Amino acid sequence: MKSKLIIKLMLFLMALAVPAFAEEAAPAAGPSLGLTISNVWMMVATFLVFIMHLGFASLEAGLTRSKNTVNILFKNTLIPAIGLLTYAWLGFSLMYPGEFNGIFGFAGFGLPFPTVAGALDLAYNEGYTYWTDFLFQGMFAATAATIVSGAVAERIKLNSFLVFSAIFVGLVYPITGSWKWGGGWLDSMGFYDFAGSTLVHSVGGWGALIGAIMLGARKGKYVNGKIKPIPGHSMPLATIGVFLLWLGWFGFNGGSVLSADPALVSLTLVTTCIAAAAGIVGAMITTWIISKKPDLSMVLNGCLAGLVGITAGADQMGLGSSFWIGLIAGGLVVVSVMAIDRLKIDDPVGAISVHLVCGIWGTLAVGLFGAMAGLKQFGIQLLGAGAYGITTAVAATVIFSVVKATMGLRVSEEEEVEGLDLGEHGLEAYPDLALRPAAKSSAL
Amino acid sequence: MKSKLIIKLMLFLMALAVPAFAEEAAPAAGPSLGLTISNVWMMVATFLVFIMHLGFASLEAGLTRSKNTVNILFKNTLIPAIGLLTYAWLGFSLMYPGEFNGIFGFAGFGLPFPTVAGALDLAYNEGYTYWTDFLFQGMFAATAATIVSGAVAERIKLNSFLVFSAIFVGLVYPITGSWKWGGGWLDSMGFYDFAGSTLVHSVGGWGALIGAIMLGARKGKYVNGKIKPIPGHSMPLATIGVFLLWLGWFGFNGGSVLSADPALVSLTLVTTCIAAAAGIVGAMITTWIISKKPDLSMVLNGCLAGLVGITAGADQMGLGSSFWIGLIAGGLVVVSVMAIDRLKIDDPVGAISVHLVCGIWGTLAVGLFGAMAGLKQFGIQLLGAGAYGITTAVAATVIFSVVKATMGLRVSEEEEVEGLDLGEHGLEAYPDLALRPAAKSSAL
Amino acid sequence: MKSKLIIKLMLFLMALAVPAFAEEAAPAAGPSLGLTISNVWMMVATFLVFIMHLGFASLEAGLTRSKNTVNILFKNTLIPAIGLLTYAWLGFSLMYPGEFNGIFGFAGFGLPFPTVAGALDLAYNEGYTYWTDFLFQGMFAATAATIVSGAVAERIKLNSFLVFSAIFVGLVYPITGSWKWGGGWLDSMGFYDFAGSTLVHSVGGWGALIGAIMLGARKGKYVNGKIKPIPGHSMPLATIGVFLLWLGWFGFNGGSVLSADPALVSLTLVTTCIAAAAGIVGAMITTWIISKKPDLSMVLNGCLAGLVGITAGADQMGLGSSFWIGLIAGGLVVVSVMAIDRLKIDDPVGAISVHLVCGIWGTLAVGLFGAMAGLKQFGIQLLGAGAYGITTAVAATVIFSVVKATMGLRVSEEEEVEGLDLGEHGLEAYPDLALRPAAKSSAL
Amino acid sequence: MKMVSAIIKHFKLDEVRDALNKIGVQGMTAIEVKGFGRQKGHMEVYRGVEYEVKFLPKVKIEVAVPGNKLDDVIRAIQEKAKTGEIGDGKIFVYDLEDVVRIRTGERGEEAL
Amino acid sequence: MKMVSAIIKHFKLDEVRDALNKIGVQGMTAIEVKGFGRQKGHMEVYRGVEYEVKFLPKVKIEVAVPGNKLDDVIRAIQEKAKTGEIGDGKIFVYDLEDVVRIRTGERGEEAL
Amino acid sequence: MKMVSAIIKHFKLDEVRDALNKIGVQGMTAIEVKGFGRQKGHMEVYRGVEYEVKFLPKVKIEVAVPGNKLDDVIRAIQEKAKTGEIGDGKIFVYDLEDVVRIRTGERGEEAL
Ligand SMILES: Nc1ncnc2c1ncn2[C@@H]1O[C@H](COP(=O)(O)OP(=O)(O)O)[C@@H](O)[C@H]1O
Ligand SMILES: Nc1ncnc2c1ncn2[C@@H]1O[C@H](COP(=O)(O)OP(=O)(O)O)[C@@H](O)[C@H]1O
Ligand SMILES: Nc1ncnc2c1ncn2[C@@H]1O[C@H](COP(=O)(O)OP(=O)(O)O)[C@@H](O)[C@H]1O
Repeated sequence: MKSKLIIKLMLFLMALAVPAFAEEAAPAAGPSLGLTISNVWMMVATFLVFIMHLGFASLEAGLTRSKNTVNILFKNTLIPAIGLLTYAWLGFSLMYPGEFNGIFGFAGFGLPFPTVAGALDLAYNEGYTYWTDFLFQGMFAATAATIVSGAVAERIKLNSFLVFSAIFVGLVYPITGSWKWGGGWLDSMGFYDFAGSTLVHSVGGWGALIGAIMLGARKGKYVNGKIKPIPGHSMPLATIGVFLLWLGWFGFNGGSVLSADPALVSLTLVTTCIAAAAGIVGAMITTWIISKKPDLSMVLNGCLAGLVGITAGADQMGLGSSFWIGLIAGGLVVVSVMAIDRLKIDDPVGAISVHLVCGIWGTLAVGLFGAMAGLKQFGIQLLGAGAYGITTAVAATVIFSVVKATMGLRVSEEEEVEGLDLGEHGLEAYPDLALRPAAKSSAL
Repeated sequence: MKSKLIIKLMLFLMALAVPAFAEEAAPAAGPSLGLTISNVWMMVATFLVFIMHLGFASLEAGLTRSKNTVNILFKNTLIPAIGLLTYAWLGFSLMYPGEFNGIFGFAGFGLPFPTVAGALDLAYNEGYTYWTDFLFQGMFAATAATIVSGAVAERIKLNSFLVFSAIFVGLVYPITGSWKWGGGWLDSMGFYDFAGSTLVHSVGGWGALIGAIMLGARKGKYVNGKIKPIPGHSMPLATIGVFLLWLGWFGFNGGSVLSADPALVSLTLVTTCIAAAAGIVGAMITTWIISKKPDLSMVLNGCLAGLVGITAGADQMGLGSSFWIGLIAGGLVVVSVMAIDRLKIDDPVGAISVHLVCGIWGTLAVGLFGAMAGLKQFGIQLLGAGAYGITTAVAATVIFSVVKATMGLRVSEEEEVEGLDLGEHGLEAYPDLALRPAAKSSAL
Repeated sequence: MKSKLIIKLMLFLMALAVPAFAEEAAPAAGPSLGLTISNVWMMVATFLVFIMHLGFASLEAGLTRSKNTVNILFKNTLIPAIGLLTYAWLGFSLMYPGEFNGIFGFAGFGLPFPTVAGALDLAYNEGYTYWTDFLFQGMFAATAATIVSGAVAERIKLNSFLVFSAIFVGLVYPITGSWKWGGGWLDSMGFYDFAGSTLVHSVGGWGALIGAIMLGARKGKYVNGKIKPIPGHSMPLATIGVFLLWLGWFGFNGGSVLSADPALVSLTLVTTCIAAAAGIVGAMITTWIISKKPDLSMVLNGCLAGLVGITAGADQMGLGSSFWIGLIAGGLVVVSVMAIDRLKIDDPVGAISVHLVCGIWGTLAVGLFGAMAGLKQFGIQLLGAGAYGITTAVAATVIFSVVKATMGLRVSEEEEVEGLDLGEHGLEAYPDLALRPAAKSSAL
Repeated sequence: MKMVSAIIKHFKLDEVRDALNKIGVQGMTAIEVKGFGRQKGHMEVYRGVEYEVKFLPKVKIEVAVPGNKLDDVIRAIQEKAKTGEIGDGKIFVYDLEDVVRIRTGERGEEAL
Repeated sequence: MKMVSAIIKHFKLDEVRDALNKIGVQGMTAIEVKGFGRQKGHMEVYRGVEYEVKFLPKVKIEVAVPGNKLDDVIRAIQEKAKTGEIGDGKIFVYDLEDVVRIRTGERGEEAL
Repeated sequence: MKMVSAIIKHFKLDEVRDALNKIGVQGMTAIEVKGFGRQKGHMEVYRGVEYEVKFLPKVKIEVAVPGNKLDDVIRAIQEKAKTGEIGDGKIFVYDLEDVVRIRTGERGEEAL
């Protein structure tokens, strides 16, 4: 329940409770106004996190080739669907099991929501209703799978990916998530991750890394030891994606306050935006220096890098700290993208650099900047990042291996050359528009 | 005024009224906090419904050929404009006439808004102001016309369509709407349609069906008794459209609660999302079985099918019911698209299947699932669906016939081959991008 | 502080203050409910203004050629980043300096936010927190630079534009802004500009005009005294842009109420939408009459024209006035685009017509329509529009001249022919899609 | 062997291909082109300025045929591609010195 | 009859077409192509990796002319398409055995 | 001089170009085409209806060569473009009467 926040919230909720008590004297007591406001805010945050799925779909489609676009859109439409359904059936009860041993707990299948006299218990949580809670958390859950999608794009089999995603969102994300947000062992140790630099982004990022390694590079990416760039097919689509993701982050971070507390939410929004802006500038400077030409795709990654970086401590930072966290994340992502490429790990959209590398950076930054900075906290952050890393990497390896052994992971070479759109879907993304030979060979 | 809800709202509003009364003791009484919160929520819902117009525009443009894209964007830009203006001048007063005979009432031209001492009467409705009410309802109204647009795309004359839309939104939608939401005869009978499976979607869908039949198929769609598919020109655009529509549905259904009641609104959002997710899965399974290849365009339709299906009873369902309603809608839409195609009714975007077929399904589902399920209710739902069907179909036939007789309905064959963009607008959608012969013939 | 509004707000905030006072009796006083609600609303408004940046990016990219798309997306990604950072460091303190001489004041570098006992002072402003205030205003600020971007597109050097933008957003916009919204001399005189027809749109528009003149026309635009149209490369992108801008305007105007006052905000939303709808219709009629074919790009401009037109008086107008202001703006923008073209001022997206011409129109309309109409007010509006015009034009001329003298303004002829995407970024917007010769010559 | 190259209207491509198939032609190559000729281009308007787009989209097909089939092929194309209106296009005939089938290395008429 | 096929730079197409019009050529066909030759391609950078795009966009025009106009046509194209810089392109001349106007069935020079 | 025109698969273009470079060919022109032949097209499904897309994307290269290089060029293309599967494409050889380099006005083999 993002429990560190609870102390801060207490004060706010107590104040809100005053009119709530007053109302109880009224003939037919309804929800308190404080709950009503916070619930509106949390619903808005939910919508914003929802639209991140369109952001991811657009970004991933934009940064890959048009012959695989239908496949990418298909995956990204299925992910929130599968994510929500498995989270409703399984995930939510795994992630927030209530009292548990700190490592694994389960509150039961379906949504065992608290009721009072046949209706939803509105005293369940002063900040929002159970339904709002579920939906907000459910939208979060699906993002972890989406992150993987980008790194394995253009070569993974559709059904294998869907199976992986269902298990990853249904089991891995919520169980590991319970360690911190569910009040588990890492939470008890003092590990801090405000909105998920580690719990969402690194977790997704580890899945991405393992997936990219196990699949191998796209045909034609590394030829005779040389890196051949495979440019994405639509920069406008990629840009739309990043703006929608930034928009969504208002809800991702702002909603993680879990109430409409004016000071806390608005501070979080400001740190989030400053980090995003600084990430853009950091990436621009870095790419301009390294490549001499400012690379749009890198700047877009830089924006996300700043956002991922600030996510762990968005409520703990001042403006200056947010700026530096974002700026460094922006530089880091550029260097990381190039390094990972040189390691011959093929990540078409830079998901590993954005979500894993900057997710770790953001988690550690909580120990370096802002209200919680300190050597001890830094150690705990390191431990937390490590614990998530090992667990998720192992889990992802196991799932991908089983899927590989049973259904296979990678499409046939012929299908890859021809494009997954025809191979998997029998449909083209742009049937009217002539494609350049470039879409098929790197020569033109 | 979606009057069935009023009982539930009472409790909520009474509670909110407590501070409102308290304030009246204050020197200069302003709006109550309860009104302020609900009004914020309703405004957010309005924005979400507004963005559905972009969703429809994108989806329709994406699922049709690039030579008609400008025309489609033009229509979809005009529809909200015309819709809002006619609704302000005429529609709102027809739909919510106050006390009336249950069949036809009219509160006067323009917006005769309630005032107290020269200012807007804030006691008008505890849930939102008159302005918010108008704008929310106005955004709804325009969607009915947009639905028609998709089915008649790629062959209808621009000005004929605009005239049809103005009459449809200005007269047909609000008059039939008054029967239920205005407190008319169907409302009195107990017909239930929470957010418009029938009042909005079926009404639009009937218009779509009549339009598609009266216009006839696009040239080249049915050749020698064989169906020739005419793929849409941009799957990313179609996908953006569907995600925006899902986003908009948070406001479409969530706003139909007509207050910020936390439990009711958040439940509605959850049922809405579960149905959308189930619709996606339902369509995926169905299309994968039937076509062996999972068809993205069908899955996109499946998402909308789930959303349309849940709309009539979004506040009456539990999670399980929402799941089944959505899943069935997702399967239904696939079968329906194929059946309608075999009937040689040419509906480029699947509007009839999504909005009419699933609108009826959703309306009937209120009698089959959830809190109101029962044979009697089922009968009433059937009656309501039938009453709307007959009325709208007749009205649409009359309007289309008059327009056909006076201005003509269909563009010339030459213009259709060449594309409406050049014919009607003298402008291309993508002047820079080379078009495949495919855009012109189905051979390549 | 948009001070004219303050009187109206008083009443509202006093009412909200009642529970706030009550809470102060509670053990640990938190924020008042009134503040919490208004703050939620203002945050939503901030998100909406944020998404306008994506709107501008899409519109500008859509109305220009594909060979310059990466460059345009790059600029439009950098603008909000640079805008937010400079506004945080400099602009906010310049625009809202507190007590000052009415012409120039400065509250200090960084964000000198008001605190009480180490935490943000929540009594700072009853309508929202300092953070929310900053972020809302910061999102506004960046729009002014974006407006310039459209007019100078397809030929300005990237780094020169970024330097211009930083100075324009960091100094010119906030200093001139302080004259009215900061409570400066024009505010004292009774000049009225609700949400920025002048302060944002005209200011941006003057920058656009000066930039377009100083750069000269794009190669191939005016050949032997004849105008050669250079169509934009993607109408869907342009349409997405306009819908997102309309969406954003709900926050731009609705947020400018600076509280969640239900009547005032909802009235503002209605006038905004009516004007947008009327702008669309006005432009459609005008372009249909003049060109015989209804031009989508003009209708899109018409929508924005209506929005810009209503912005100065969105809270002062009734429905009728909003309609006429929008309709006239829609007609005006079409005529203005054609006139400016005939003056051989090359404005690829119509920024000057939309933002400058309709910004002035909207400012003057406050003296012609609505609650404040009157000869004296008209005179003051004229004076205000003039004062902003002269100051901004001079400032823009100076900045552009210095930039030109030091770094140069325009890319080389070769780079312009080849496209700025390759020249400045070494990246193509659509590497997969074949480009028509049309993208390179006007012959095909 | 001859190479027959024809500029035709897009919507005639299906019919032409089928007709050629019927007379035993088993392969052809199609290319998207823009044609300028007696047929007028269309007027477009953009932001109040009218202009003529002079090149019209056409499709060009290239069919390599043995000399003895030349007349049949020309006749088939001419019949099927004809609408009788300006802009129907043209058929050009070249001499083809040699043909190689890449897959097998076959040459000459064998390779067609 | 001869077929003149020229690879030129895009922005020269207007001028070349007008010049050919002036000397009585009433039709031509344009095709979007990519050329590789002495002219260097441009370097692009994507995500930190530089690469050369070797094929450059060019436009190819095909003009069928009666033999006696051949020299005029070649001269017109060469003059108008020339910038003097590497990459201006080439003119190729083929023999054209026959031409058919699809609309009328006319053959040979009649059909041009 | 001869004009060698070859229809090949896209992903072979790089290799073919490099091979031609090695035997001294300094220029060529590539064109995006659609081919129809013995190779089956692919089936697509759209909204429940299956259909065959019969024309497959191919790339056509045109290389003008001096007569004495003809055999080398044909051999190079045939070797490099071959996969052994149906649809590898064809090489067509035409006689080229004249070539002009636009930049310099050079003619004939000089101009290649
Ligand atoms: N001399 C020519 N050389 C090459 N192509 C030509 C020539 N004349 C016409 N064409 C092609 O044939 C097409 C049709 O020619 P056009 O003169 O418009 O009609 P028609 O063939 O019916 O007289 C043109 O669009 C162009 O592509
Ligand atoms: N041998 C050739 N065969 C076919 N096309 C060629 C040949 N050589 C050059 N070209 C075409 O001519 C264009 C210009 O050639 P290039 O060598 O770059 O410049 P220039 O003609 O000025 O010497 C090339 O881009 C290519 O399309
Ligand atoms: N008679 C022909 N004329 C022109 N092009 C042809 C002809 N036959 C084949 N082609 C081209 O060659 C390509 C390959 O031919 P195909 O018959 O599929 O395989 P293969 O050459 O291996 O026998 C076709 O896609 C088409 O572009």
